[in-house]
Amino acid sequence: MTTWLFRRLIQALFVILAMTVIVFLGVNVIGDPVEILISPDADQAERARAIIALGLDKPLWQQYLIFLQGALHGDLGRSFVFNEPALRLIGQRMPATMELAVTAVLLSIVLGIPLGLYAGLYPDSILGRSAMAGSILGFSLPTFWVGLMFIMVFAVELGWLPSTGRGATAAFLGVQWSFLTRDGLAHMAMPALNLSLGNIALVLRLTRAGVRENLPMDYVRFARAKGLSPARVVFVHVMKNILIPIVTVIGLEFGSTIAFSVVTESVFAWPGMGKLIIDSINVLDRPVIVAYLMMIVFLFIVINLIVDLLYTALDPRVRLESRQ
Amino acid sequence: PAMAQTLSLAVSAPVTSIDPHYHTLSPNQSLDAQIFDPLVDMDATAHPVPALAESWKLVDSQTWEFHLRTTNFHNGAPFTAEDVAFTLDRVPRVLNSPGSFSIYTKAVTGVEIVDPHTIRLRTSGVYPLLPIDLTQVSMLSRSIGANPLTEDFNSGKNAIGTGPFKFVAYKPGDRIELDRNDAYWGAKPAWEHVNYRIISNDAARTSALLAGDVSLIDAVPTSDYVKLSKEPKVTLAQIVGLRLIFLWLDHQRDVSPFVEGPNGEKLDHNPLKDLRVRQALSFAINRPAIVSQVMEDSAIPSGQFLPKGSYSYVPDLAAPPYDPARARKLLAEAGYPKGFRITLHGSNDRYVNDAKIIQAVGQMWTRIGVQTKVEALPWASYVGHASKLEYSAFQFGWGTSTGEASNPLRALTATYDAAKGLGTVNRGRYSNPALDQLIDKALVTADDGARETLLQQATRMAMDDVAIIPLHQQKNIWAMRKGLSYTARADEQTRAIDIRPVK
Amino acid sequence: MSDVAAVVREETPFHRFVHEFAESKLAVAGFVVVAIIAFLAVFASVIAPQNPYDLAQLDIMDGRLPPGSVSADGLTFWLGTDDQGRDMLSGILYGLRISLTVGAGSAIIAGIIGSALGLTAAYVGGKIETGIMRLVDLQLSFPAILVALMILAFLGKGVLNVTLALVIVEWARYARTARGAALVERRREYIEAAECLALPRWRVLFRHLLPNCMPPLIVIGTIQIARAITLEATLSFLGLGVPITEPSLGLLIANGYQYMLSGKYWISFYPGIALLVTIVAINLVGDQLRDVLNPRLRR
Amino acid sequence: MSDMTLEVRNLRTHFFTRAGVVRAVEDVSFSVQRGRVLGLVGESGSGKTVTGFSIIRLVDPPGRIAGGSILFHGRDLAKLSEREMRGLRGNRIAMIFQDPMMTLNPVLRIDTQMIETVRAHAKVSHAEARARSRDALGMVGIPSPDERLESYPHQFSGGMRQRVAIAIALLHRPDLIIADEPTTALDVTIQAQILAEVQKLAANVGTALIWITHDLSVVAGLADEIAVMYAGRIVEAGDVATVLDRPSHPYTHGLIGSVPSRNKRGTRLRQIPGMTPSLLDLPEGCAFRARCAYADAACEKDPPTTEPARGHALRCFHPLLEPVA
Amino acid sequence: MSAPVIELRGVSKRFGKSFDIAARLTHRLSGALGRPYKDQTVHAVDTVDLTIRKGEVVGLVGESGCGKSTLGRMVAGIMPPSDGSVLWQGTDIATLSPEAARAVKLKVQMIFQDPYASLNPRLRVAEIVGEAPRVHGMIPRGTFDAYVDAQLHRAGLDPAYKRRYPHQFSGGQRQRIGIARALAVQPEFLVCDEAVAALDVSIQAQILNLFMDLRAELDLTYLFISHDLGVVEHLSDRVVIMYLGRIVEEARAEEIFAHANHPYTQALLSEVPRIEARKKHFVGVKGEIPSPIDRPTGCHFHPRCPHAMPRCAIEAPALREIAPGHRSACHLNT
Ligand SMILES: Nc1ncnc2c1ncn2[C@@H]1O[C@H](COP(=O)(O)OP(=O)(O)OP(=O)(O)O)[C@@H](O)[C@H]1O
Ligand SMILES: Nc1ncnc2c1ncn2[C@@H]1O[C@H](COP(=O)(O)OP(=O)(O)OP(=O)(O)O)[C@@H](O)[C@H]1O
Ligand SMILES: [Mg+2]
Ligand SMILES: [Mg+2]
Repeated sequence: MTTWLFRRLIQALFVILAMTVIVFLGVNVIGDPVEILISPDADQAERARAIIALGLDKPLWQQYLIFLQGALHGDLGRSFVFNEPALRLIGQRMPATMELAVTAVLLSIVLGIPLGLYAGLYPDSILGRSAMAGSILGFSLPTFWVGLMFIMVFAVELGWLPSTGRGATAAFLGVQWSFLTRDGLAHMAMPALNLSLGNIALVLRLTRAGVRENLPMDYVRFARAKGLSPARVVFVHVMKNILIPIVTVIGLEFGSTIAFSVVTESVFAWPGMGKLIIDSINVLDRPVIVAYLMMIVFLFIVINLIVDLLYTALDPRVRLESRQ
Repeated sequence: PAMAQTLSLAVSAPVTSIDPHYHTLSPNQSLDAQIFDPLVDMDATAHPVPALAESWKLVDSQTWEFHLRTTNFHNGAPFTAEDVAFTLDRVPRVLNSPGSFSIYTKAVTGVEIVDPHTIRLRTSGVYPLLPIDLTQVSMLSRSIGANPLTEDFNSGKNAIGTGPFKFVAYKPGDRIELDRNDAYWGAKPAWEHVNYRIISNDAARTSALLAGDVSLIDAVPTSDYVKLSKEPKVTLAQIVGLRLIFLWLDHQRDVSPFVEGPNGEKLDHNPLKDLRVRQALSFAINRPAIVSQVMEDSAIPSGQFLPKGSYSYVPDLAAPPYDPARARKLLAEAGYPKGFRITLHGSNDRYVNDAKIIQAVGQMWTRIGVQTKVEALPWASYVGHASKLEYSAFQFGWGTSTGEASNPLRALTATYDAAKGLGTVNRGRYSNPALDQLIDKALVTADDGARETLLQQATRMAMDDVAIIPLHQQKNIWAMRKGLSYTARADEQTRAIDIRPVK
Repeated sequence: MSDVAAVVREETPFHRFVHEFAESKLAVAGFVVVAIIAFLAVFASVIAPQNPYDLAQLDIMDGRLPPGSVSADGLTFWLGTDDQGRDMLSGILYGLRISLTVGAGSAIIAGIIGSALGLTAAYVGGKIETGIMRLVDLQLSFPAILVALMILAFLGKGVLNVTLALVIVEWARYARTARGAALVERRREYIEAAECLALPRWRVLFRHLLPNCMPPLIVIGTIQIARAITLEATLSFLGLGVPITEPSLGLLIANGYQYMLSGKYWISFYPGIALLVTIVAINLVGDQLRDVLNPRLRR
Repeated sequence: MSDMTLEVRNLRTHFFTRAGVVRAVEDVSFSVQRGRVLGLVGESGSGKTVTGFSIIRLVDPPGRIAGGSILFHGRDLAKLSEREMRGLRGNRIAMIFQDPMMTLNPVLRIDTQMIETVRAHAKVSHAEARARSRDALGMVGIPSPDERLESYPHQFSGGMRQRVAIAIALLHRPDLIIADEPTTALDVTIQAQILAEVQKLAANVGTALIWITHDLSVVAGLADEIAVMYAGRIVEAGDVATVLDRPSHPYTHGLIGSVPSRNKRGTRLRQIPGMTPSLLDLPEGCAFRARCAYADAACEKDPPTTEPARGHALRCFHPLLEPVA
Repeated sequence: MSAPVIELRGVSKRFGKSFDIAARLTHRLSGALGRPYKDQTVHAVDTVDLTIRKGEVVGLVGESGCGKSTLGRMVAGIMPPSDGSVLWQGTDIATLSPEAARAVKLKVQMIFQDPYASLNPRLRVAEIVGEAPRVHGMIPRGTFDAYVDAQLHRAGLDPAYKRRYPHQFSGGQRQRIGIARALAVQPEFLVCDEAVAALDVSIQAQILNLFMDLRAELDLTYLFISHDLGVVEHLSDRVVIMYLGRIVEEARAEEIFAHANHPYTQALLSEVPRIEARKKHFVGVKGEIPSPIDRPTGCHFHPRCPHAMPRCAIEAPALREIAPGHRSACHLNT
């Protein structure tokens, strides 16, 4: 366990370091932030002043070293655009994205697993087949397109749900959350569903595949030979075994759910960090990009950690030491 | 009831800071206008009007005197000349500012407080544009303490202005909440609360209006313009804006990187330096077609920097006519009977329909024999390349924040000169000494009438020489729920105070 | 002894595979659709009434015409036109070509690179394996959109560059899958047998190990093609896709997207349908492949 | 014969696959008495497992019991409802599988897997069920059963897992245990431990036991009666001595002959030529005839079951009469 | 006595994880915290000496996980030993040039347990059998088909089937293909690792007969690994008994079965089910087979041994000759 933790930490360190180098180089390759940031009315002198103010006059390696020095003290730099510490900015936006992503993942579990179980147990039934067919649609339709359809149908035509934005929030643990208010929940419904469509399909299919693979296993037969009820066989014996791949995949997908919330957030004007990052890329706000990516890497590491721990909880055969 | 007292509106561009002096970014300035006031304001058609200064005049050729209004800041502190001095002192000292407002205050070389309601500002030379420059500078209260930090504006601590609304909360990327300032010096705002929301995605913004989540949106997408104008629940407000969409051509190099002969061979000269070629390229463009088909009538064809009605607008300078026959003839005369090949660059996420416009231009140029390849890039990388002068023909837009032609003339068409601060964004490196002289002269002409004539002459000269190829002037369009009215503004700002229920 | 025949018919694994694949009518239908789509894409230049990428053939005066309209030159736009006056039918046919090229191209290249690395990692082990797998981790923790943006900014837009970007985004998944499969197969006795017969290492790797690791790779290959096509569409939506003058299906949808509210549905709808049909068909094939190629579900 | 625990009559279990009907069990009859051990032997694919699953009615589609009766204490199991059947499974009839690595659910603790079995058939408290489980573990010779209850299957060796499976089978002291090759995957010394355990239990509890195996040597020492299966049918059955020492069916004879210890060291073994036939659409007639030295035209018809001696059943037109060397 | 073909001298094989920085860091850390690191090394084979002579059949018996396959692999040259040396006709394989090592490797071939996993499912039979000889240039041009036919025929398969794939054969037939594959490179030595364990009794007899026929025909030497004492007894000249990585007893076959010396061998023999037995009373050696990660000290068998003495837990008994050609490792013998 300790070895595993150490290994994880060392790897994470390398990943983060590599990431920052790439981003520093990458942002430089894309373009010049000053060109984007500075007012077109500014003259050449003002331009030169701004370059110095942002520290962009120094050679890149020096900028990088300065950044590293700051990072060691927990300061990932200030946004060029917002003039706020990049970390704080991300921190402000993170809850919105997180609650969206978590809800999306929850939705995928709540909808995906039961449907997948059904489709796995009754593969030839109409519902089972439709679930499978529907799941293909789940990842065939581009997210942005589905999002707009949702808005058109549920907000514009039917008027059931608010079209965009985050709605009212309430504080919990010092952070503003939407899911605590009715209005917030109403605002969250469409984007969360939109974001989770792909995941629902994925979980559904994984569950189905898991059921199909586990049903013929000896231990299932043995459980039946013990005279257990079908419900217990499915919900305890089979379920616990298929949860393992599902948890792994959900863990991995949680990361890309966050990364892909960019699209959903821009369609639904959801003020999360996905939108922040895409805006930051658009204006080459390097500190925010770097900080965001470091956060993402950190998040991935934490998620992987949780997945691994869950893994050990679910599958007693797995010992952390033996997984790379 | 209470609901009616709340106005939700949605703008397209994100506000990045509440600090009115942090970044010369129009979305920020648009928001600032709700909370803060400048000394001199712009009216809807971009003419200067009194704001915190009730009047101003030149005392001598280098000194301006402003008479200040008697009013209070949101925190009750009275507005005085001290606050003006405080503000002017602060502007150049904002930490980490990527785009400082000092470009609007740097002409001021001395401040003299005559009495609490009179202040004199001195400039180093004759500077007739000072009142116009000051339209961009919001006045702060010195009661917020010396060296106010940008963060403290975002939290609300420093967001104390004299404007029609008081700051309540800032949720970055989402909304800014405002309350009415009941002590406002101007007309009383119609709304007790304002939700100033940010919805960048065009379709989402329109949907939000249609779904009734917001009552007004700005930057109505061109594709929805026609539909919304027919929608019974919605009314529109529009005005021809100050933003010109135009094309740059490479005026400088002898061999331009993206120009080739008609069969792809290298050329040892740059056809774009030939006036006839530039004229041909301009006549080849069917501006009305672009306006009707691409912009869906939310623009007007243009042949100069400013829309009609602006100061220094040239009344008889119409948009160049669509004349492919003449274009072909000019090309032949210039020695390109078979045309040539060119790549037209542009952004795809910056201006309204930017990528579509250059495709349309590409079609049109191809039709006169200039085989055009069109390339559109995200602004973030495009602007860097363009500023490094890597392209031969490329699209840009220019919003004349000052509402008069000296601004684009200086920035776009004056010869690039870092020392004098001229030609700052002259990315075609157009250079015409005669034009430079005219501009120089206009800038030190204090008399408004004489200056206007000079600017009109300069504009005509630049356009005749095809320094840029103007395409169209965008219309600024707001859509709102029936029952509301808005005074459309040429400067694209959305001001809640100008949104009023129809009686 | 051997005079008792084991199985009557001579049957290659391929035959058996085809046979099992054909058991699902839906999958066969999917395959037929994929084949038709591939045909349409390959011969788009012959079939399409217009070359939608040739600016000289477009006229913005024909822009946004509804389906069935006739242009000034007598060309009928069966599916209408987009804002540039591009015949949607032609645009879709050519767009299919781009989408499939980008999708299949990136999936195949990424597949080759990823599997080679994954197999090597599994077979060679040690430091090389650690190195490759850390690279995979790094790649997988990097948001695809940012990678794509950086690459596209570096190289400029273009079908090739989008393909390259997708390759860089995708290869890691293959490497992971290939390594996983190879770790299992490597322990099989036939690999030991090959080693015992002193066959050269590369031969063991590519002739014995690789073919047996193909099933999972083929399965994720089909899924990745579909993924790549949608990812390309998303990149286009974010303004990072293929050049606007050579629109893929995704870009057509993204372009038409803004017209959805104004009732000019065809600009986005028909390419959407084409994309949907393509991806559904590919996934149907992929689903059946997964079942057929999965040894655990083998009957 | 009032002690008859199970009597299977003319059982047929068929698999209706796409490729055709697999007659996995065809006209199988046998019986087991209280406290007795029946060894069911045969080569791979001869239908032993399917017979076992048919008895506890766990044949999954496309398989189906196509005929015959399974009388358990006189009740025909083939006619019971699924619910009634569930009440018997694990309760009156238990089954032990071949591969101890696969039969226990890898992700559930031993106590969970045992307690759920107890509570499926007896209305007892959790603690009570746990106590019973612990006793059962003790009975099969697992040291410190209290701690072992908390373990997961993977923490056990193969032999211990098989003992856990046996303990689970014993929880309700069933009348019949079907053991499907439970020691095949185990080492010799461990196999002996399990066999010793089973012998003791059968003797003490009076359970009837069906011991399925392909290893004649194992049943030789364990079983009272032997039934030899070939291609879905029982070709010869009887008490151990009769079948092993004086086999009448050429297949049984060949099978016993090919066991190395029945041959002189270092000599060629006696072998049955050819291979086991596929059960898919097996033609009529004796299934063994292609490999049989005595086969003739008569064998193209199904041989009937005869009883050459009391308690000895045979399906052959050409029974061998001399005893094995 | 004929010359030795294979000699193992003090051969050991350990499997362990390689230590990276993180692992070393933890070791140091847990060491500092007073919790010494638990060694996870698998000692699969532990200082084994074994000589196999030309033309012999040596049976290797032992329970699951005792290192039989590992030993077989080292003999077949698939796996290098961690310690000690493997000698082929007197020369250490490790010192050979790559060329010579390859030639030796081909001389020792292996027949595997699982007839399903040991054939590449994607190759035709002809390719499976003929690939190696062709790659190694053992068949003249144009004679490929004839060569493969001959190999298949020798293994008792109809050459007409050579264009088929493995899945189209039964287990017994597959095992014949595996044998043909091994014979195709003209080996002198066969390692049969549980080569008949997966086969039905009636098929097993066929394959065992084939092995005996081939021995006579090709003058092969065998290392015959099996846990089935009956099979080993029938086939072997000499029998080697392994327990947990070590050889515990070794003797001529008759000798072992008549006068087993080591308590483990005795237990093994008494537990083997015999078809002659009737209503046998099974006893069972007490205890479980220990794991090669966590081996008992001293004699590996002592926790289960009925004759265990205090010394057995401390000192590992050496393998010593107790009768001519009969070696045993037990403290009872001293
Ligand atoms: N689900 C199924 N579908 C089709 N055929 C089946 C199925 N299950 C079993 N069979 C067939 O039934 C026959 C008998 O199988 P069974 O498992 O009873 O054999 P067995 O005697 O137990 O063999 P082994 O010793 O290998 O366990 C085999 O030919 C097998 O192919
Ligand atoms: N590649 C490997 N990595 C780690 N441990 C291994 C490896 N190969 C074998 N072992 C371990 O070495 C020990 C001996 O294995 P080996 O396969 O030689 O045993 P065996 O006697 O052949 O057993 P069986 O009868 O089960 O085949 C076992 O504990 C096994 O787990
Ligand atoms: Mg069986
Ligand atoms: Mg082995």
